[in-house]
Amino acid sequence: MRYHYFPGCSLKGLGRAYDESLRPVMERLGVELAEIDDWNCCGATAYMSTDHCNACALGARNIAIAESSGPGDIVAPCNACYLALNKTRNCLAGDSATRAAVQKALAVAKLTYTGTAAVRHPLEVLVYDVGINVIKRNVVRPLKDLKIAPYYGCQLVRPHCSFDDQWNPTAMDRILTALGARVVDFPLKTRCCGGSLTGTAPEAGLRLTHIILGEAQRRGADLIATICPLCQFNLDSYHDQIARRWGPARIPAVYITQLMGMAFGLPTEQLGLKRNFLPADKLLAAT
Amino acid sequence: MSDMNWQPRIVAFFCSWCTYTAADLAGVSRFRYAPNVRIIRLMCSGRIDPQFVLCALADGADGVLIGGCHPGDCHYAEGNFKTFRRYRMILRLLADMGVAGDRVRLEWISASEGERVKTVINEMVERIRALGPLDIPGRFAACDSEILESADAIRLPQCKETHDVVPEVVHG
Amino acid sequence: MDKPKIGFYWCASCGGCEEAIVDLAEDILRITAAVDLVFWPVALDFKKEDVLAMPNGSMAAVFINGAVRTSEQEEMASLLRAKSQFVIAFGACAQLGGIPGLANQFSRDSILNYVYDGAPTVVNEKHVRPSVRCEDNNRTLTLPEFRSVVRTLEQIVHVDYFLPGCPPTPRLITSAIDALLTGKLPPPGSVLAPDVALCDQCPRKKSKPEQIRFAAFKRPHLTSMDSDLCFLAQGVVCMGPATRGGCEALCPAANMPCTGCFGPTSRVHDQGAKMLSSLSAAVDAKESDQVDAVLAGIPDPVGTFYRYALPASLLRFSANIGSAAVKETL
Amino acid sequence: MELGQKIKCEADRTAGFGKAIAAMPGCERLGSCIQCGACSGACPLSIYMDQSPRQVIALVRGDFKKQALSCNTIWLCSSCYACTVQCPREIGITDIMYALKQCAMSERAYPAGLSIPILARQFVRMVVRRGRITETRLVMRFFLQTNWKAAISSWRLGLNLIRTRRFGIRQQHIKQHLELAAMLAQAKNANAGGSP
Amino acid sequence: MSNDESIRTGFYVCHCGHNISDVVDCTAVARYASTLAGVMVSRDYKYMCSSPGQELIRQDILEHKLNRVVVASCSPLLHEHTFRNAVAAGGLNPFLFQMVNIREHDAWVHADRAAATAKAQALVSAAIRRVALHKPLQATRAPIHPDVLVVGGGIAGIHAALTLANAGKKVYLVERQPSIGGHMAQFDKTFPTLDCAACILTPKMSAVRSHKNIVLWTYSEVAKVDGYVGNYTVTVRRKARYVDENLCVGCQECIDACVFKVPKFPDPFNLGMSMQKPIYIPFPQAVPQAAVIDPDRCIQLKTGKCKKTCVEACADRKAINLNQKEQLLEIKVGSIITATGFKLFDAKRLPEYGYGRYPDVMTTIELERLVSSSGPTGGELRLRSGKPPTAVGFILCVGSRDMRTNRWCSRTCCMHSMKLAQIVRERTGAQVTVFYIDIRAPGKGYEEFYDRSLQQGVQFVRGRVAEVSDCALSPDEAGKLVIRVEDTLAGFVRRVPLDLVVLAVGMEPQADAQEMRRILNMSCSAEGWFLEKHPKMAPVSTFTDGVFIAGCCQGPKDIPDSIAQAGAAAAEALALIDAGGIDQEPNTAYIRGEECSGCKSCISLCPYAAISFDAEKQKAVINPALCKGCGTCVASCPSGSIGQNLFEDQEVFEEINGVLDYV
Ligand SMILES: Cc1cc2nc3c(=O)[nH]c(=O)nc-3n(C[C@H](O)[C@H](O)[C@H](O)COP(=O)(O)OP(=O)(O)OC[C@H]3O[C@@H](n4cnc5c(N)ncnc54)[C@H](O)[C@@H]3O)c2cc1C
Ligand SMILES: Cc1cc2nc3c(=O)[nH]c(=O)nc-3n(C[C@H](O)[C@H](O)[C@H](O)COP(=O)(O)OP(=O)(O)OC[C@H]3O[C@@H](n4cnc5c(N)ncnc54)[C@H](O)[C@@H]3O)c2cc1C
Ligand code: SF4
Ligand code: SF4
Ligand code: SF4
Ligand code: SF4
Ligand code: SF4
Ligand code: SF4
Ligand code: SF4
Ligand code: SF4
Repeated sequence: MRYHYFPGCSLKGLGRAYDESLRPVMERLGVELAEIDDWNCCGATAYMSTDHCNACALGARNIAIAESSGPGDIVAPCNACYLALNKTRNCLAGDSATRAAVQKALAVAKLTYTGTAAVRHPLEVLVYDVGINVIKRNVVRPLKDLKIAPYYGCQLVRPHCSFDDQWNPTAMDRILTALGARVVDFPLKTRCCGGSLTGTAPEAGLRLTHIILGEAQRRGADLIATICPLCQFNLDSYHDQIARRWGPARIPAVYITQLMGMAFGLPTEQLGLKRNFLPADKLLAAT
Repeated sequence: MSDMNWQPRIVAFFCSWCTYTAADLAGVSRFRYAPNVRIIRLMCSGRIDPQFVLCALADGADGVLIGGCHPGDCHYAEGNFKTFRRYRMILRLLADMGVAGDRVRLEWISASEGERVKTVINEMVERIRALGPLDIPGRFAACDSEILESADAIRLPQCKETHDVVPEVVHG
Repeated sequence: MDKPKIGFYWCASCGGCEEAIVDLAEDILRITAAVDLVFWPVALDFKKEDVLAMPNGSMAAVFINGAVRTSEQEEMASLLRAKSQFVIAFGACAQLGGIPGLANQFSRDSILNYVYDGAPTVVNEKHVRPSVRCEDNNRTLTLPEFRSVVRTLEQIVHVDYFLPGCPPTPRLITSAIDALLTGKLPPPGSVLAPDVALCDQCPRKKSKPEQIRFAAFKRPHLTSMDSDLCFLAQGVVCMGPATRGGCEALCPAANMPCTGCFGPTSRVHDQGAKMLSSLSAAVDAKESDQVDAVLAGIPDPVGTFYRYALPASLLRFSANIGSAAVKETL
Repeated sequence: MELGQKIKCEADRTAGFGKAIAAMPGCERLGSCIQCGACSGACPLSIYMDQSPRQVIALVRGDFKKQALSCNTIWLCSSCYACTVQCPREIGITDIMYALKQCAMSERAYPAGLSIPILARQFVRMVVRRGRITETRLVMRFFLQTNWKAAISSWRLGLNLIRTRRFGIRQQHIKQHLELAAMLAQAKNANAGGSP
Repeated sequence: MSNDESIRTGFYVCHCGHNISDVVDCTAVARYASTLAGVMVSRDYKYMCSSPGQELIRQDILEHKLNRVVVASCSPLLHEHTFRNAVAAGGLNPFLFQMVNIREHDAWVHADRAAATAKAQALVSAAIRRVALHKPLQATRAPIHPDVLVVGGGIAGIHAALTLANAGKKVYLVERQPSIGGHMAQFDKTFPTLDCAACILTPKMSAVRSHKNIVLWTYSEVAKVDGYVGNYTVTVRRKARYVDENLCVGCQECIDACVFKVPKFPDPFNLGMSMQKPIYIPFPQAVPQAAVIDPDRCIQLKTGKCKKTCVEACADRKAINLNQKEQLLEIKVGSIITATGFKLFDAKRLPEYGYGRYPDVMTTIELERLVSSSGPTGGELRLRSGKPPTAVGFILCVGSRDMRTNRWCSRTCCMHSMKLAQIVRERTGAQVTVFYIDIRAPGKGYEEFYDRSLQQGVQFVRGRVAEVSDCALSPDEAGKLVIRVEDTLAGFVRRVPLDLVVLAVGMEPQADAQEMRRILNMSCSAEGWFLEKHPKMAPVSTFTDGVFIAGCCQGPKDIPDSIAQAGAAAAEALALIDAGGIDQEPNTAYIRGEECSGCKSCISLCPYAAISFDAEKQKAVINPALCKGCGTCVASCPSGSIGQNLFEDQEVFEEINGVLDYV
């Protein structure tokens, strides 16, 4: 299985532990990730707030480069990138004016967008292309007795998600179960973590993060599993500020790929676990 | 016919029970669609004689739309299946005769699918617009201009003219 | 009183129709005794000048066989029209375009390219093509123009009667001539054959089942055919139901299905469309791919349904030819 | 107690505003809103919004441009799409928020002192210049421009980032950044009408 | 009409008030028509279907010796009969007429006046060419079988059956469930009067059972319908009940005696909130009062190894017959009333409301059973924890008015939620809040009912609930179900803690609606409701003559409307029966014997076996009584020897030429 890989800016910056753990886990499962040559920022929400056409052009450039470098779908691990690229595809499919404008812009770089490569999230690839059974077969150290709250974030399943339920996605639940963990029933699994606001409107952003941490704690989770660099950063980095405002809710947040790596018995150093503010490695090592 | 003023001409044959009724519903619902289609009502799509399709094209239609009830829903049990089989063969015949298959389209539209009438007609008009004029009468005329000088009387077998001659004249 | 003057002429034809006259056997003597044969290029040496010299309307009738493809044929047809009281389209080609009419699927260029270059037996290094005018040593040679499509006679000149068949049968020919001689003529424009489809006369008719469904179509040369059973009942395409009777089912009698040379009945505008309609409607399948699979048993719909009648059909010729012609004139 | 006029008059409306927003991509169904409030109920940020998302829809549809562009709602919207997937009329509320943001940005009509649009602007600038975002640099620059005190108060965060080696100081950039900039210039506001 | 008689056509174009003339230039159309061959009179008029409009036609026929008439107006499916009658009034054969649809197919679907006018002209040209070929025809009259089939024994079906039976007609009432009663049998009380549902329904159910003119077949379904108006042959499948309903007296001794000592299977009538045995009577007031055995649960029927204590208990009555087999019965009827009702929206489709996840989220129908004195708790309302509720919330429009699920308003849930809110308040004193988008209370006495709810202290919050969850953000929310909703009137979002959430699930077409539609040859709206012939003017008729619809199978409605429709459907059926016969469109096909070659190609194509082969003449012949005029054979005859009245080949060729007349 070979895919074009669109890591996105975060996986090269704050979220590099995601990148670090995703690659060996995927390799173990026989998934080849070929990084898209000279990819650019997906534009995220900021670009959509500024110029629709430019936002689409940013996404389209990445997709066009991938398409021109061979067949295969694109894997975008960051929820925001996943959404931005998929949104681009939907806009270009449905809106001929934007499509024409974007093609014209791409022509500047001698690129053309065909819309043949689908944009997919690692979760989808793991559950549907690799398969839960294969994941299960690779588990050598089950995450026994670890109670994990699966947190999907808001942008993965909305608004055009085709591979999972918009309200109650279960892909991550199924993987975690396969890893041997106990999945905590977590109704807030798709509630926004406030990620984009913690810097600009801390009161609002932090409150959303707090609600998620607090509820996970109330439901007895040891850990929160995430699949997005923004979510992980938010849930991991503001414990002190949150504690100051609303009382402590100290529960570590890790990437599901880190959990998979642990369960697969990959060397801990490879998984970027040291990059957590609130460390989870001891907890994981104990299982 | 100059390309500038050309507008697609489409003849539609709709069965009375499903598609014609759906077109009525589209009207009652005030769905706006392109004015290029002329609907002819038949009791069943099974009544559509392939001659009708060819006649429409030979008389200047740029496209033909056939509408019937969904499979299993035909008011007359299976008239639509018979139409469908004829349609598959007509497409092959037309391909061999240099007429692009997209010019003849068959759609199953039930009495409740008023909106579908609109979509199908609009799509059909756009498709024909993209294909450009078929203009078979024009082609006949253009082609026959080569014989004008030598012929003393030329009668062409378009059905436009043959239908009103006495039945004993063959062909047309 | 002078014997009525009669002429025969051939356009694009195989010669079979001329042969059919010869096939009249003893009857030909009876006919030649009753008429004056003033023009018959295939048998007697007549030139165009001889026709030009005749007063207009001086011939009683002229029988023209063959389809019309060249300017010379058009010219002769018009000339003969002027010189005779009745023009009779003789045989399938004159009436419907006939086998030569199948050329209407292809453009003039592609035909010439194949015949003068493409065919495997042809060597033509200079890629020479016939041209209408040719200068050579200060001499000018002219050739008739090869028209862009094949036409029926009726598409060139007004025709009074049609004698169908490929070729017409002796019985139909003699009765036509007798009718002419006795003046007992049907209404002008008539086809001189019964207006009921061939099955009516076919000896196999009784063996045709009432409930017929086609699970597959078979081709004559790839099947062994029962010599008594209706062809359609054997899954072999027989054009009999869509073809005017009058031939006395010659082909079925010789264990070959009817291929439609008598053309459609007067009630039908397009023989091929009608046969297509009847056969496809009775295909024994519902799903798209199954329907297609059965219909694939008829690999050449034009050649099957319009073997003799393409120029007389509603579409007349391939739209690809039309588009070229349109481009030329616009 | 200070009294302010609450009643709105015709002069407070900007004719054609609602229509123009509805013409922007994703906003087509704006007119179908039945004011049910599901969007506001679903919105995790409605606790801080001065107008609920439903009210924003009503303001836009009613051509109250000034009120729609100056509320904090559109900036607090975190693009979580919770509203969009719940709207019984399939209205692209998130896209409408985007459209309003674009409009407010191009007319600089956002509330004074609101830092979110500033971050968006810097984000865009960095993408145009470099093709990629280096988060730490973006945030530092943002704090310097808006609230340098905040930058200082975030020192712990910074230290933690350095400790966990996530503090990327090296600016990322793509090879074809000039080409990208040309592309973006070409596509700028090329879609229907630009901003209303 | 003989060839030598010259064609004299009268042409009329209708403005339809402004409906047509706003888009189509009617005067231009009339002017154009006057230039066409054979047209003697050409007029435009405001309302052609009005009496003066029809009179115009009659007058002109007499005055101008017209022998053909063409009217360009609305759809022929609507007014063809009107104008044919007007033509006949002028002394002309009514089929020497052709109608042009320039309203539904032109004015109403186009905006460009020039294009719409050109289209109208082309259509008119087609009709004028075509009508010249029309021949005088005679409609045939088919007799009507006086018996009626009613499908579905809910309140609508019951009422229709009783109305017809009281008028002396024989009625077959076919109900799928073991008892009639439909949804109404599950209710405690009914709005707006709050009278007891059982009290008003049970007498009607008994009347059905005892009526001499009604044949009641419960536990049965319609398997097949053949024929046409006045003359339907229906096959009914009677499932095996394993108890002879004529011998069973409803004593329930078998149930007590069943080897299953305690009931252990979920009881569908109580939506699984109580249990039943393999042998059961669906509910206390069931009609017929006879036991049923569920073959999937009965040990004898599953394994053949039961002591059959039920049979013993039934003793000499010998009502239990474990060898009973499914039966197929064939009946003849002249008309059919479909009253198959609705099904409820599955609340699990909206996971945000937590139905199926949180035990104290329930639907209104479940609440109906819980507050009913014959229900699983004897009418006592308790939470799953056993405690009485103190704060109850109703969420309205669940699945309704929502593009993602059902677009329509379910019409009764506002009202029945208020009904249940009042009952809950009365019984428990709990605080009750109704979360609504709009309160729809448009019936007689309904607004008053709304007012009564308000007076009783039911709270109303206008806002569509976004979410029900058990995530507590504050101590007072702990252990509660919390609703997030914008109070749209107050203008802010609220979190409301409740201990019982009731979902007012909307109505949906029955799961097998498409299948029923096929069997009965009806149409469905895009949503799946059976389609009425005209939404206003023919609300209980369908496009198939002799098939009528009543109750919720046509769309959501309450009991008063269901009964009104049932009465209307019964009246339509009666009108049909009492007319004694029905005129049939003379659009049959016929074979011109002298032209037919006897090739038999047509015979197998006829769906009604109307074509046979005359062995003596060696030609095919069509039996006009069997031909329904589809025209399939006409299109197929390879020698063009079949004609079809009203749709002759030449008529269609003319039409094709005409519509291609681009002016
Ligand atoms: C919770 C709730 C409370 C309500 N409260 C009230 C109220 O208080 N007052 C009021 O006026 N209205 C009320 N209504 C509305 C009321 O239920 C309907 O108006 C009424 O039941 C419609 O009757 P019906 O006969 O059309 O359909 P149904 O009651 O659904 O009956 C249809 C019958 O047809 C049978 N059937 C279905 N398919 C077939 C088939 N293929 N063959 C044979 N039989 C078949 C079914 O088994 C059923 O018995 C309420 C609705 C709900 C959901
Ligand atoms: C402005 C308006 C617009 C509407 N638009 C629509 C619409 O678009 N669609 C829709 O479905 N509905 C519409 N309606 C509702 C519609 O008008 C009614 O449903 C319908 O007219 C009711 O018909 P009716 O026969 O019961 O009563 P009416 O139309 O009131 O007819 C009653 C007749 O009885 C006569 N009459 C009264 N008393 C006596 C007497 N003692 N003796 C003899 N004759 C008597 C009256 O003169 C009258 O002719 C509209 C209503 C209004 C007010
Ligand atoms: S189909 Fe052919 S073989 Fe059969 S009866 Fe007709 S002519 Fe004869
Ligand atoms: S059987 Fe058919 S093909 Fe043969 S001679 Fe007769 S008409 Fe011609
Ligand atoms: S959810 Fe949709 S319909 Fe309801 S108020 Fe919001 S935008 Fe309007
Ligand atoms: S997308 Fe914006 S408005 Fe919608 S729910 Fe999320 S934050 Fe609120
Ligand atoms: S046969 Fe046995 S299981 Fe079945 S109903 Fe009778 S006693 Fe009960
Ligand atoms: S009746 Fe009331 S609750 Fe039911 S769908 Fe209509 S508005 Fe909603
Ligand atoms: S028209 Fe239809 S129903 Fe009538 S005979 Fe022909 S095939 Fe049969
Ligand atoms: S298809 Fe035509 S010719 Fe053949 S049997 Fe039928 S009516 Fe006669």
